[in-house]
Amino acid sequence: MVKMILIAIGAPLVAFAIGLSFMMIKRKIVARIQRRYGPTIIQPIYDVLKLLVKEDNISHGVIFSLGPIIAIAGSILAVFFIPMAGFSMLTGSGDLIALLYIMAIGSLGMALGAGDSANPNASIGISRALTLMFGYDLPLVIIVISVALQYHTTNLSDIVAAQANGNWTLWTLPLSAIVGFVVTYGALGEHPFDIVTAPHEVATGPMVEYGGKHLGFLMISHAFHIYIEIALFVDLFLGGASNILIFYLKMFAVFFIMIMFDEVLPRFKIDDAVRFYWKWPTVVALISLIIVLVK
Amino acid sequence: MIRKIVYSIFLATIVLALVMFFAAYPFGKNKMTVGEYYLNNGVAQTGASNIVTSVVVDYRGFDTLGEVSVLFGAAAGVAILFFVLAENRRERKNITSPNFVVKVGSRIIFPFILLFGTYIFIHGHLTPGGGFQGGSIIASGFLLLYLAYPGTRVSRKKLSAVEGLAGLTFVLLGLYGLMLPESSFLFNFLPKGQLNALLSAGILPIIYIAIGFKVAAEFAGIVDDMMCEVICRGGEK
Amino acid sequence: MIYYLGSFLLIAIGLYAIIIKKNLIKILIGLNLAASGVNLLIVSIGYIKNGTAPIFSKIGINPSAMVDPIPQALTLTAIVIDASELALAVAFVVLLYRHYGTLDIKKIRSLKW
Amino acid sequence: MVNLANPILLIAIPLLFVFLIAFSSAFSKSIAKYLPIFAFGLNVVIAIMIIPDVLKNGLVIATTAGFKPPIAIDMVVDRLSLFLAIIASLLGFVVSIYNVFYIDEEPEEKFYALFTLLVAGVIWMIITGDLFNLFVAFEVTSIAAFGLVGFHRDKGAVEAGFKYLVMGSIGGSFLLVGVIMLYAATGTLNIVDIAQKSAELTFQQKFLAYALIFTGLGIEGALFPLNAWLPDAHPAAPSSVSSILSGIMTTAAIYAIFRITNTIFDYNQIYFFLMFFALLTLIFGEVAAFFQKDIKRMLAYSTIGQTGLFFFAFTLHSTNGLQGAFMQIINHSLSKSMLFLIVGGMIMQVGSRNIDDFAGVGRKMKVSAFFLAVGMFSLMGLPPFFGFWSKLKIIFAALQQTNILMVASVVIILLMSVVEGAYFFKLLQAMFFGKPKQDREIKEASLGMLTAVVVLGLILLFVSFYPTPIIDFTHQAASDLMNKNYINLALKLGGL
Amino acid sequence: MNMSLELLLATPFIGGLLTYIGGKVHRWVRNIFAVLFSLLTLGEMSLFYNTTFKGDVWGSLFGSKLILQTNPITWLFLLIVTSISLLVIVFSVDDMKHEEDHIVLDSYYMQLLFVEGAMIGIVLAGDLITFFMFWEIMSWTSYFLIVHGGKKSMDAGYKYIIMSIIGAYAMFVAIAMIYSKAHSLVYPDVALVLSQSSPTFTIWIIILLGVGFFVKAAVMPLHTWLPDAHSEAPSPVSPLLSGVLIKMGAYGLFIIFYGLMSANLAKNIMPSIFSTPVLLYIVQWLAALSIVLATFLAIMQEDAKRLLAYSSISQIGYVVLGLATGTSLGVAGGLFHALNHAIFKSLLFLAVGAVIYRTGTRNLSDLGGLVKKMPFTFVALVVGIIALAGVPPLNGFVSKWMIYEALLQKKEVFLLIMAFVGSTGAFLYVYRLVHSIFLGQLSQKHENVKDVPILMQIPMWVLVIATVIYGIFPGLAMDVIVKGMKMFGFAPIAYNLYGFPQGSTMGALKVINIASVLMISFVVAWIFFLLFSKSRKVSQYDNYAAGQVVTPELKYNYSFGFYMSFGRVIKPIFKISIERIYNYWVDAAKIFGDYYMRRVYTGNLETYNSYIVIVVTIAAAAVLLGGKIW
Repeated sequence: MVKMILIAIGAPLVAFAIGLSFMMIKRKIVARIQRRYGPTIIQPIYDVLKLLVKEDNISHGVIFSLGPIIAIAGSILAVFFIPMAGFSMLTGSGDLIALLYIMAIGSLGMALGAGDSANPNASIGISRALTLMFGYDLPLVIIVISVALQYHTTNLSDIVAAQANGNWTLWTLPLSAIVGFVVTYGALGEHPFDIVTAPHEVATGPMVEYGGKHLGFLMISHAFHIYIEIALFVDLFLGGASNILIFYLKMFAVFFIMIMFDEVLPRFKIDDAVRFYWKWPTVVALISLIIVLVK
Repeated sequence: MIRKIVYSIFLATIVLALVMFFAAYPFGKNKMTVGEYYLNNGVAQTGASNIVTSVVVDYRGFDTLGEVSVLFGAAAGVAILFFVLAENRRERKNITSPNFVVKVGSRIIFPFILLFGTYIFIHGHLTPGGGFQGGSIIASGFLLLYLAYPGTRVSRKKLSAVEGLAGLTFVLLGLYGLMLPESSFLFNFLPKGQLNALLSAGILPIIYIAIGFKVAAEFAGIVDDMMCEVICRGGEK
Repeated sequence: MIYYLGSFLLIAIGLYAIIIKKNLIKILIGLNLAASGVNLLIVSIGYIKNGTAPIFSKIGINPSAMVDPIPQALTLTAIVIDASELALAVAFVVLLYRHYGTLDIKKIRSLKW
Repeated sequence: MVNLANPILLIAIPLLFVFLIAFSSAFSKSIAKYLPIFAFGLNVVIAIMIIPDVLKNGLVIATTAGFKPPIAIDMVVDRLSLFLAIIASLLGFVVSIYNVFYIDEEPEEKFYALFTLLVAGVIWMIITGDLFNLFVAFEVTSIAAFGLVGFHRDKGAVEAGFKYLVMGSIGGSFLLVGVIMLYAATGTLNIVDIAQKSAELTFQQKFLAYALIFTGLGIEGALFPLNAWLPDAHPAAPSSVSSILSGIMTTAAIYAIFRITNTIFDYNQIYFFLMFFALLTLIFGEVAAFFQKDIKRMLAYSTIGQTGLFFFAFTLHSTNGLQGAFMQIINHSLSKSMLFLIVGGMIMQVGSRNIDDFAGVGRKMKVSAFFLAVGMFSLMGLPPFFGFWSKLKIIFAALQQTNILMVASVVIILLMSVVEGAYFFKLLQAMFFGKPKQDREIKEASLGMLTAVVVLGLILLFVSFYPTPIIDFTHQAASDLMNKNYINLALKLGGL
Repeated sequence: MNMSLELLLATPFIGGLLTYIGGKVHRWVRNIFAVLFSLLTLGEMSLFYNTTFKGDVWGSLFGSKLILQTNPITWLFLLIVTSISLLVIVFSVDDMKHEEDHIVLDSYYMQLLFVEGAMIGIVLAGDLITFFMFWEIMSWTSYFLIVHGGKKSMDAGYKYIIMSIIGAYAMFVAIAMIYSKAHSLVYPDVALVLSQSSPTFTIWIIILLGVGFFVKAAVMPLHTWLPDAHSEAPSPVSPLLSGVLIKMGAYGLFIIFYGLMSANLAKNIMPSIFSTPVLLYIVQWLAALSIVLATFLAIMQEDAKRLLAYSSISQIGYVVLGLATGTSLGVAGGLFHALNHAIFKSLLFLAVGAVIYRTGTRNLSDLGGLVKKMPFTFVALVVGIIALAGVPPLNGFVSKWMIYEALLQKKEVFLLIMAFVGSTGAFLYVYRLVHSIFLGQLSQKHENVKDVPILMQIPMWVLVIATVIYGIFPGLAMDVIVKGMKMFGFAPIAYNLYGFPQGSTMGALKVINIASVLMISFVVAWIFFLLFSKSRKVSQYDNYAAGQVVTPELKYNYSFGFYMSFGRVIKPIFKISIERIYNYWVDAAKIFGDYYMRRVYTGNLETYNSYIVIVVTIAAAAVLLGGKIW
């Protein structure tokens, strides 16, 4: 019982910590790649704290304020359904398929809030975000199905367990893993799929009207988001981990490689992004799926 | 031209087929069944010496009722088609002046025509002829009258009454048969009388007389309508 | 036999007139020709070689020498029907002429499809 | 005492009234209006009184002139002809009521006389047992119809009347030739007697006679391609007449074909041959109806289509098919005459026959429009109306013979039903939900006209919701026809 | 008890008539009658919970008995029919007030009740005649409901009724074919005949019946009537159409697949793909295509009801997809989705109807910002779209999840992918809906809009509650479904009140956990949120606009062509329009027909006469040729 409560409180915190640490590392690494010095490593924490304690917060209405809250609530919910370092948590209450939907709750909640701002930039951003989501969802679904078929289960804990002893999905289904990696870019809105927030065009898109504690919450939610996407990738393809350190290392490895590609890529137009996802990743994922089926 | 040839061929085909059919029933060969019955029993059963009349009025009297109705329908139809509203009707007058010979001759002949027609339908059960023939003859008398005197008026009401009454006579005579024990329409309930006498053959002469009146009235009506179409259609074109 | 053929020819000629001729009056003539042909056919059917009219004008006439009375009765009916139809048809033609100003059948086609 | 349950009265009484109308018109014009009502009221009563006899014996024969059938003309009523006679009398009665309020054009007395004659002729065609008498009845009906079609005397009416007259006369001649050929072959004119005596003739010998009779009756019975007069004549006639023409006259001619085919020419090849006529009639009728702009013309084409349908059911040559045909006849007669009556009332109000002008009429003439919808639904065969039961029966019967031809026919029938639905719904939609075009004041039809409509409508609704007696009755009628009970019973009862 | 099936069937019809008569007295009499009778029907229906009657004979026709029956599956559909009808009638009371013509309104309520009765008849039917009869009654009564909506709705209704008739006649042929073999149309007899006939016969029967059901269920490519009909119908009628009427097609499919064909029959008479009989597999593909294509179409709509209508096509695709899987889980999912879709789609249509009621438009780009004016409607709509999008913990999720699991188990991965894609696409259009109507800029002309009257709110609340309850406690519905499916020979599936333990499914689901954790995290986040300083509410025009001054006159909201860029991606797909193909053929047929009419009925008497002569000539030629012409 106590353990349960501990997990219930601890898991989101750990997830937040991991996500935040990635945010910190990212800025530093990006700066180095761009031959800048970059901000101090704890700059994101400063940012979040500054935003949260701001005295003057602007709201466009109840729904506007609810947006960040639902975003965080949805993210926390998703955290519980992804096995973290040996803890299976709530995977018995919702499997991989459910998780795909649960992961959307946060984004949709935020979209709801952003839409209430009546700012066209926000609306355009949401339009793009949803379109992009539709884009990467197709390959994502295919690889998720491939993995589920590979292990004859949709229970994420079982999938992780089946990859014990280094028998990772990465080795058995390398094509799926590659696609999964590409999909993660889109899911995180990293280059080349950052047209959603594209600050130069739509002034950070959905977040354009957010400021103060609202924006702080959104940043927290983003930290969760990074954790969720990468943890899912690790669980699906890198065999999860039995302790938190290895789990972190695996996630870091994935994230590091992502950033390395990330900053050197240009930005896709939104329709090109969808076309891209529906072309090569989908084809490759289908090939992988057929391989699983034939096996 | 092609059309004409094609249809000629078509009609030839029909004729050929008819010929093929009637080849099995050559002309002039006896093939009566019911007819023979009539010839053998007609006199006894109807009392009319003219078997055709007994067939027309008695055995197949129902056909005749239909025939009368058809004629009535045609007369009514013509009346409908040539109907002119009273206010549009022009006064009848002699629009042409026929030859003097016609005028005088018709005056002389008219009564004889009537008489002859009457004779024809009264003796319908005895000699060739009957109600239709007699009626038509009488109507031709009216036609003559119209030719000679285009302004002649025949009272349509009276014509209508006559044809109605004649028709009623026919149907009522028929219906009376239903009240008899035989319960049969057009049953010949009157005494048959002596063969070849004027007062014989039961209801046959009565019906033929009725038919005669009716036909005469109807044809006269048709003629009148057609005259009217020429004469009394007024300002309307 | 000639009566049969004559009646068939009358029917055929009548039908030919009905189909080919354009004039309303001619069509009516065709109709009447065909009807006459039919009547002739009916009477011919009833004929028996050397038969007499089916009238017992004197007692003791042999019925077997008489022609069939039924076709004659039928003809009587048919003739009257034809006459009635003709009367009506003529009335129609008069009215048609008044409405259309022509007797050409090809021009009288305001009702179609 | 007089036995009132005598089929001959069904003809004699209307004829009596025909002449009575002619007679009375010499004295008073207004009496003529009401006489047809009495005539057909009596007819309905008599027809109903005949029912027990027919149910008991299966057949009632009435002689004329006191002689047995082959000698004299007889009237034969079996189940089939009885129900048609009842329908005809009923329609005559109802439409007579309607006429009183509908006809306002001179010469009225002629109209009433001809109208009564028309219905009398129709009944005559239905119950006669003699082939030449059938021809006479045919001519009575035709002549009356010619005059009535031309009743309005306008351009269209005259043209339609003339076309009808010419075609009808040709048909009459052909019919007569056919009858005479049979007479030449058998020496008798009674249908049953001919059936007996022509049994030894080969099919090929009889076929030409049959073809001529079929052509003659087919012209009146609206079979393609002999039906070209119908779409002209039905709309041109006054609506009450159209109602009789569409509702029962074509049906009576088809009935005559049924009867003659079944008794005298009962060969399988013929049915096969007839099926093509039926299907062509169906297709051309329904498709043509779809393109019509004139509401009455549309209904007239629809009559052709319906005729094709029940004629098709007849050509199936099975008890079920015949039952379907009879049910469809009941459905069509009631619905189509009701539709013509309603449309007549609407045309009076709208002042046009163009479908586009009927937009929004349904909202003004509610009762009329309601029954119009009922009638159309029944014709389309939508449940729970009677048309559904009949269409069900026909399709069932058709598919009992599982060959590709039947399936194709069924597909055609159903496709044509779709077409039918298309034009009926188009009209209904405009009528109920369209925006009225002109400002013309549209009132409900007069009470008398509505009475006629409502009577027919209620009968239709009644048989729709309680079809069992009709189904049983038609089943009996159909099996009578299939078993040749007409001949058998006539021989037994008539003592031929 | 035996009588009451007939009573249940008769109640709406009698009620309809009484309602019509009541309308002559007073409009409130009419309204109360309508509500009372639908309530009565619902009450009678509830008596049959968990009961089974086979064969309550109510008549006979042409030697076939007419039978009413009930079992849990029919109860499920009865529940859909009666409850949604009741809510729709309640909703109509206020919504249809604007119609001045009394007769129109009286007949409107009558038709509503008639449609309800017809649908009850379809569900209760125990033989194909009864089924078909009520099927047709449903078609034409619902047609009258559709055309109540004005000028445009007439074309829509016309298309609807014509397609319905075509579909119905396809069924008709099948029924007649069965009858000619069996002479009885009671379901068990039909099943017997199908199992004993040749495979070709059976397959034809299934295809013909299927076409009829596909039209009504609006499965592509027979869907073209639906977008027009559902969007042009009056607001209260749309939920009835989308929520209930198209489910009748699904019910029909269930009956032919599992009621008329015994479980192994389909497998025996045709080859299988992915252990699905070919025919069912094709059905699955059609359903999957419906899901994806209709989703794409829905994304591109500018009209709220049209959007929902396309979404209906897509969602009914899930139902059909589930029903066609043939496994317990899939069929249960399909049935459950039918129920769920009825609930949430009715909710959505009612909510949109409420918006139309207040604003008078359903054009998405004319609306916006209504959340401040119509909060209740907003909540209802949001709940509806969440359920529609299949996001946990609401009901749409559970049934979709079951269908996915079933497909995954059968390894029908391509179908599964399409189903998923449709679901993600649903995010797009549902967001579009809520965004364009309720979020964003409130236009000036809607300043005075109020929330809808209480009578219109009640149905929405009921549906909101149902959405939540069936979402969190799917076991409630599964009780009925699993029990009913047992009667059709399905293996039971493991379930509990809150979801599905891992066993018969590849994963486990416990919706209450998802819901509670979500609630807890929400509350925690909210509390956390409140800890920080309060926010200040600003006007909607207080916006970042890159220096532009935003004034009320400016149409500032981004709502027209919301997914235009996405539209460019899927443009190639829309080059093919099924409707255009249909129209092409209809036009061709019209021209063809007209062409021949003009050549046959020329108006020339000569021609007509020659027809007569030709007929006689043919006969004469036949005689001359010795009868060799045939």
